[in-house]
Amino acid sequence: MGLISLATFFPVLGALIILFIPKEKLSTIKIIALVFSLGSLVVTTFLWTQYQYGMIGINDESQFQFVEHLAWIPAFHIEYFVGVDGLSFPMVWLTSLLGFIAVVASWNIPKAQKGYFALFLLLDTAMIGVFVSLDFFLFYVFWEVMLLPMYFLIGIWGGPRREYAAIKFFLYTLLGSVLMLLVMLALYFNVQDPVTGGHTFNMLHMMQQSNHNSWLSRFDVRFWLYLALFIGFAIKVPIFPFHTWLPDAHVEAPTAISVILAGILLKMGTYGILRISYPIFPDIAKYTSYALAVLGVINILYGAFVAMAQSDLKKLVAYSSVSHMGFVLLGMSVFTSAGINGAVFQMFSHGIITAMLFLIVGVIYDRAHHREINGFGGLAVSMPVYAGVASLAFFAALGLPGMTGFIAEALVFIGAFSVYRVLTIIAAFGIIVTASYVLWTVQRVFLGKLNPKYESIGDINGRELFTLVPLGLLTIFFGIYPLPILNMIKVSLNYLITLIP
Amino acid sequence: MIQLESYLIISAIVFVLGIFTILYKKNAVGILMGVELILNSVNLNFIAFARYIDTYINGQLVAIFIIILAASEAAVALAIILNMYRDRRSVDVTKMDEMKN
Amino acid sequence: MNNLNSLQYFLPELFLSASILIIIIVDLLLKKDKKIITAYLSVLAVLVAFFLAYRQYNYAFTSLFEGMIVLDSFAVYFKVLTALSTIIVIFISMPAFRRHSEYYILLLVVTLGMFLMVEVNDLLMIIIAMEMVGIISYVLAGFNKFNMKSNEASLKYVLYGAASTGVMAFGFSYIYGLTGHTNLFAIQQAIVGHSLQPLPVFIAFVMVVAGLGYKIAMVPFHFWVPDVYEGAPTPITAFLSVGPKAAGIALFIRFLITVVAHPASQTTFIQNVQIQAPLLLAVLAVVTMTLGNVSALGQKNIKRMLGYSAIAHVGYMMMALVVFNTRGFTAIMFYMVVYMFMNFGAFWVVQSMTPHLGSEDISAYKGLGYRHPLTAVAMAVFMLSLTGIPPFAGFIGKVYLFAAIIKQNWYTLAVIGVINGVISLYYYAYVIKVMFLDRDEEIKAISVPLYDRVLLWLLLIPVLALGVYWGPLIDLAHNSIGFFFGN
Amino acid sequence: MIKLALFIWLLPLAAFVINILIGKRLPRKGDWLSVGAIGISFILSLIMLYRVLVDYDPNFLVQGSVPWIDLGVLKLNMGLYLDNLAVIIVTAVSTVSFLVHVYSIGYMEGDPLYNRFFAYLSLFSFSMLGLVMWDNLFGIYMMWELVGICSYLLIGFYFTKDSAANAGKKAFIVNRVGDFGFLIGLLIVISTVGSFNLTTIHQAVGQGVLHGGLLTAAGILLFAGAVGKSAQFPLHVWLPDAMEGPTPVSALIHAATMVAAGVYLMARLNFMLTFDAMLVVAYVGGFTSLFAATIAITQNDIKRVLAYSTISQLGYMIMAMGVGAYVAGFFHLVTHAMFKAGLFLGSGSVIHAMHHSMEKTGIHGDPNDMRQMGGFRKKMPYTHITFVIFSLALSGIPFFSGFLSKDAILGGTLAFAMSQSNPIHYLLPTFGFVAAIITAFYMFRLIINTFYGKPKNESLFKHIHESPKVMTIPLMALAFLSLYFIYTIPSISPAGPEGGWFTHLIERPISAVATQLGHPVLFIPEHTEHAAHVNGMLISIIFALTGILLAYLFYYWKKIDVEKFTQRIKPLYALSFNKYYMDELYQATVVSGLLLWNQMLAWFDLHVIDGIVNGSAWVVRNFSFMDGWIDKYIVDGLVNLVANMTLAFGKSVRKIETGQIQNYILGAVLGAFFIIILTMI
Repeated sequence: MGLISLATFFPVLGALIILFIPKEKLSTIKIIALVFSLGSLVVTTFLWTQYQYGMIGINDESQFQFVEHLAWIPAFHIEYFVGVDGLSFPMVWLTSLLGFIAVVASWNIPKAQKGYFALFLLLDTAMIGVFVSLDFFLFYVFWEVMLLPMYFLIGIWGGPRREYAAIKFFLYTLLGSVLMLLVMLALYFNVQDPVTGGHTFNMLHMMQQSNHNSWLSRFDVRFWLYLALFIGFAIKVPIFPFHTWLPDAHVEAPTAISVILAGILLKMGTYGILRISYPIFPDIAKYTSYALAVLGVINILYGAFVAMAQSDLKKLVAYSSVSHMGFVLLGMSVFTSAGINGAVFQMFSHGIITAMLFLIVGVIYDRAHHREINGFGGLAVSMPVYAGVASLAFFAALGLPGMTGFIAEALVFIGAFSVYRVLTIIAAFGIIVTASYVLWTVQRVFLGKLNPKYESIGDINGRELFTLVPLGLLTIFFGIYPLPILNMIKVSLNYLITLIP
Repeated sequence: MIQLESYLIISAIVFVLGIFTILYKKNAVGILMGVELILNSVNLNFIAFARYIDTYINGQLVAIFIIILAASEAAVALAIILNMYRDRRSVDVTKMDEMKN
Repeated sequence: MNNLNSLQYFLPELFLSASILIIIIVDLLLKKDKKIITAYLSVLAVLVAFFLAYRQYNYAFTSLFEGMIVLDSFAVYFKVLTALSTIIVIFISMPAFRRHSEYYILLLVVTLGMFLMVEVNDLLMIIIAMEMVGIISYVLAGFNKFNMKSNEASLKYVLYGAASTGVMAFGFSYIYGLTGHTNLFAIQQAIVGHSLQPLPVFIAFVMVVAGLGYKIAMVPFHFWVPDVYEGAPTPITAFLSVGPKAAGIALFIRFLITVVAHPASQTTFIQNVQIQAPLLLAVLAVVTMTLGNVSALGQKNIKRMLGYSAIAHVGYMMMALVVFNTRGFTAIMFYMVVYMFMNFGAFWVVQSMTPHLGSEDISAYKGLGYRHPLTAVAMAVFMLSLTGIPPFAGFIGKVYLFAAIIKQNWYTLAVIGVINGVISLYYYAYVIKVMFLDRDEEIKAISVPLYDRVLLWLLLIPVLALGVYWGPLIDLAHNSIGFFFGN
Repeated sequence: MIKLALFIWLLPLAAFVINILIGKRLPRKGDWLSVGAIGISFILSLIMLYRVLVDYDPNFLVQGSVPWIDLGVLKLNMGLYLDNLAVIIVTAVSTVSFLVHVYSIGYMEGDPLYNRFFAYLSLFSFSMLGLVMWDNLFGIYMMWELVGICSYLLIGFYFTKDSAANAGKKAFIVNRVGDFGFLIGLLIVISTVGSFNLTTIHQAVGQGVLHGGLLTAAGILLFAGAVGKSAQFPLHVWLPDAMEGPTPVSALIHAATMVAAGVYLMARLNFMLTFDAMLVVAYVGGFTSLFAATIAITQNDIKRVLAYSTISQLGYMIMAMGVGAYVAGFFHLVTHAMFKAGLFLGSGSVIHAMHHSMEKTGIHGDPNDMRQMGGFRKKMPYTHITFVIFSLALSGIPFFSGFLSKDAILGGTLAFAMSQSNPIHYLLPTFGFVAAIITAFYMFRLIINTFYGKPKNESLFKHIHESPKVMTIPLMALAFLSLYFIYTIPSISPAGPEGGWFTHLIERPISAVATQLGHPVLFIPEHTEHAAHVNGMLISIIFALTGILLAYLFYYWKKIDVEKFTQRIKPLYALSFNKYYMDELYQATVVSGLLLWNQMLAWFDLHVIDGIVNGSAWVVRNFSFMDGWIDKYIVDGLVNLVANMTLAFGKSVRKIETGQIQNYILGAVLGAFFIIILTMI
């Protein structure tokens, strides 16, 4: 049992323990949830200190770190194969961080706390598992296991339309993943394990084009497989036509879950594309890159415009995520060092920033019990600290220099411009729109005359501050000094783009 | 000497008659009779084939067994129909739509 | 092998027959309130038969009683499986049928019939075995004499069953006529030997498919299923959806690989006669699963819903038939076991909850997640497992089915299959939604007796365990097909 | 030197951090922190300037940088680039900033968010200093955004006033429009040159790595950023509204420093402007200078007048950059920073007085409104004197700094026009000179209305009194800095800056473009320049005096009745008074257009992408029986659509389960036939 496995399964261990605690012992349950999510964070942080920058990863097992490689179902060539590289580790760490913060954020969850925290910890494990697994079957299992707790967490503890949102999320993502299942099996049968000569689920073997058999080398086959895989991931991202589950899910989910949804789950789509689609089908990735770029631009602008039109604060933030994920797509689609590094950096940064935004929405919702943007106004008077933190988050969202978002977007633009000039210029138009809706929102919520309803509204409390401040510090720290992340990811990503013909 | 074909034709006719009986009789017992017709057409086939093709007598054996089975089947069926009749005072199958869709 | 020597290989069946007779006599001696003992005895009997059958596992391929019956690991696998299903059913039934001892005896007889079904090697035996299972099933379906639905179910069942058996027999008669044999191997030789004109062969084939299809509830011979499943007593519904079906599938496979095709290489088969059996089966599979799924949507009665879902699952399994190779058959055999556990689980929940909820309507399960969490969670697991979502056994089963067809590049079929999986999520998740998401304010906790909980765990654990570690079972299933090439 | 600069730069940041976090709890709410920090920076900058003066070397340059982002392929270093230009402007910024800090102690006294105000000021100083010192465009862009956000925060400082909040938002967004261009410009540079470093770019452009239309485009796009920041037409609309902010802010950010950033940028990038680019720059600037001036005439809000004058002065500088009068333009930047800051602080002290007296008398009204003032001369002597000095400087009267720089610019434009074959270019000097008259006119209109004549509102007038020392001393300091000789030492001729340290240290950089072939290069022969300068000086003096004279005729001696006059030119007056309806225009087109567009997209998203409404509605109407699970929520969901379709299908399929056993058997039979047919074909 290596450290990675520990980090992965530590939360679910907590979940098991919680199951055996009577649901009356509320505080105990919470403490356990806290401890175990924190434990996972501690482990991953320790791993970071142990992390060797400069190891590449991607498609070479010897280049991965903290690898664990055991047989699971030999008859079906399924292995328990986990490890991290520059692409996955930031995500792993982010997951464990947000997992912990989300537990704190859901401290006062109203009903059935026992089930809530158990499910949440299960979710935590599943998410980390997705990022660390290097065996496709394992990856798929974690990927699917994620859906169940998510379904319940939205469906039971969500808002008024929770049942609808939950099932919608479930169906959408399941539809995506079953296609992935087929592709996985197709690869299993058509990729040859160079060692044993048998079939294999090992992603790294799948990435070696030499292991592909003649059928799998046919262009049309590769294209369709890539497409099926892409749809699976696109739904998670979500890429433009598949995004409609997102507003519902985000709006109905409880705060902590929205944080996880936007902070981690959306990243899985792009992570999957980078981890699986690109290395396995580099030629198709190249072939379809322009389409991906266009989709990215659509996401950026479309998300921003629609966000501007929202009157529900949470919906606005949700659509802003659509817009921000567009940058990731644009960056990915160009295969330039700046672009792809920017994309992954954006994944990390958006994870933090959007988490802050949703937490902020949660804070106000807990007090005002509604999210109508126009229903507020002048809150900066009655809740100055909250206003301060919130504006920090919102500025981060509009890409203010000195915060992670700015660097990520700048890198994406730099990377993309040298390849797709016009597209990049169109995308850059997004910064104006973003500024518009962010500032407009800030004004309608915090500035202007104080809405008399909220004269006595309490300012943000310590616990909420505790969830927000670390994230705020992170955005600023990595915004000023991005090297720790960039050095980690650049080695892997610069190698990844060399795979693209 | 009668040809095999004639047996086959007869049995086919009986078979079809049986099917139609099953389809168009409203009375459960009637339907049962249809089933019997089918089984007998089967028997006819087996015996004919046994006579004309087979070097052994497997066909006849099968026929005998089928007769037995038909009997037991009929017995059970009639029991059930009786039970039905006790409940509804009718054996009209078209009235049996307690469960549908 | 001649009849006398065959007996030593016939132990399970002999024991079963003996115990049936004994139990009948014992039963007569029991007082009214002691009848339950019969149930215990029956369990004991099937258990012994189970082990006897299992002991036969490593026997080499042998054909018994002048070739009327073959004994091979494939047969043993299904014997064990069916025996297991009977045991579970008896356990499920015990709380409900405390004084109707004949019920258990009937079950034993069905078990015997199923044993025969999976090892027959002769047209005659096929008919006998199927009738044996069939007739008793009719009785069992109508076991609640005074329940209108039960009666109607059994009547529909008997008429439908009789008709299709007749049709099948008619088909057999033609096969006999074409080949001059009743022994399957002999038939195979005959067909492979000389080229027969396809039409009669084909009509015969279709008629046989109709008969077998009725047994395994395959579209378009499935019509009886929903009504019978809804009307029959819940344990019987559960039983019909697993035991006889498994036997039927075993028989179907045996028929396909002897009469329709014969072994080509170590793992594949080629057809004896020029029919597009694979394509035909593929179409039937698609129709079956799709029709089953879409009909299950929006069902109010949970048993009926499960009935339709049972049809859908037959469709899934048939997908793997089309590839005509061991991989496919292995997948089916594996899936059958998985399906047994999750399906029995679901039905057991229905059976044990109905008295508490007072209705078989899905809406009655409202808030169950808070009234008795364990049951609800278990039910959720069964539902998700039926949907085929990891980490539950159902997912693994599906993976193998899909793997089998993907290996042969049946992609269209595979896509339709997974889409069906997604559709099925609607109605399975609907149950979950009702249990957990619809939460009425005052929560009347349900107290479930220990017996129910234990049985629930016994059904739950395999579903969970097989979801994460299924190596041994798949190996078992795989090794059980060796015989096809033995001779 | 670098260390020095770093201190100058980072001290305000430290002050900001401390103030924003614990400022409230500090004694005096931590204003001393900010003031102290900027004070030290001020002194240090003086030391730096002193060193430069000691060197007295036109090509003085110190650089130092550290790696910041390193992706192997792409390397971004961050560092400082200190040449005379930078040092001088750093000094100017720190000076004004320091004075404004001091002034604010008095002006902002008793404000609830006192500490936050100073925190913001510090943050601004930090970003502004960074902007002028950094050695790469990327860094400049970052600081560019930061000063933007600072101005957003400070304009909206009185955020409970909707007008203030709106103004802040408007300022930031309009700037973003400019930055959009800036960003694209940056991308062109990085994608061709591969680096943001100024020196690297200089070489690259020299080697023709970046050339031709792309170079022009890059120049113009980068200029777009300047247009936004320096409030040039058509993006000038935000600056007047920005006057909603506290007056010290207007003085520091919206008169002296931030708005000049655009000019600074143009100065920095002067070497890479092609001739066409320069023309664009020149005309935008020239037009703006006149355009804004004409608006300033009719405004009654004292600060708005100054705002428009700022815009017009910035127009001058930009124009100067465009016509190659590089030194003059930059010179005007510095002098203007001093006297315009002074003007704002002066007006601030007037408003301060108005405000207090209004509070005393309980009269409600706009303290900025000239029509409430008049005759303040006696009440506020210091303010009055300094104010007059600043105005003279602005109007370009000899012996004041403004005269030197301004007429240098006008001379420059004239020279440019003369050197060009195409007579159309005489437009530029025309813009300049006309603007000069108007400037003088409206400045004195302002002075007369405020300080001379008899008070228009007696009751208010009673309580008007001079502002505290802490406010007047900065005014005097600035007044002193508006005297000509500061900039001409060692020479003391009031005629022009020639021979002064300033013109010695600053000289126009060699255009990198010039070294490339095939580019039309701007060249102005010596004699033309001289001739132009002489004429320019004469004309501008005459024009300035004419302007002042007119002002007196209109408002002091009242020889011409203003009312009648305005009646006669009503349409023009209206046009000017309403700022040429620019705001209304934007509101009508851009803003509402955008909002409408958003609504459309949102509708699209809800109804089209998210479920073909009619389809699902229809299906649900017919087949909604899944008790309140899906069907409740008709109006969205491709998912719902599919779902309902499937349900519908299921419903219809299940129709065949009639419950009639015979139908079942029939179905089976038909099915069998179907199968037979299926495989027979």
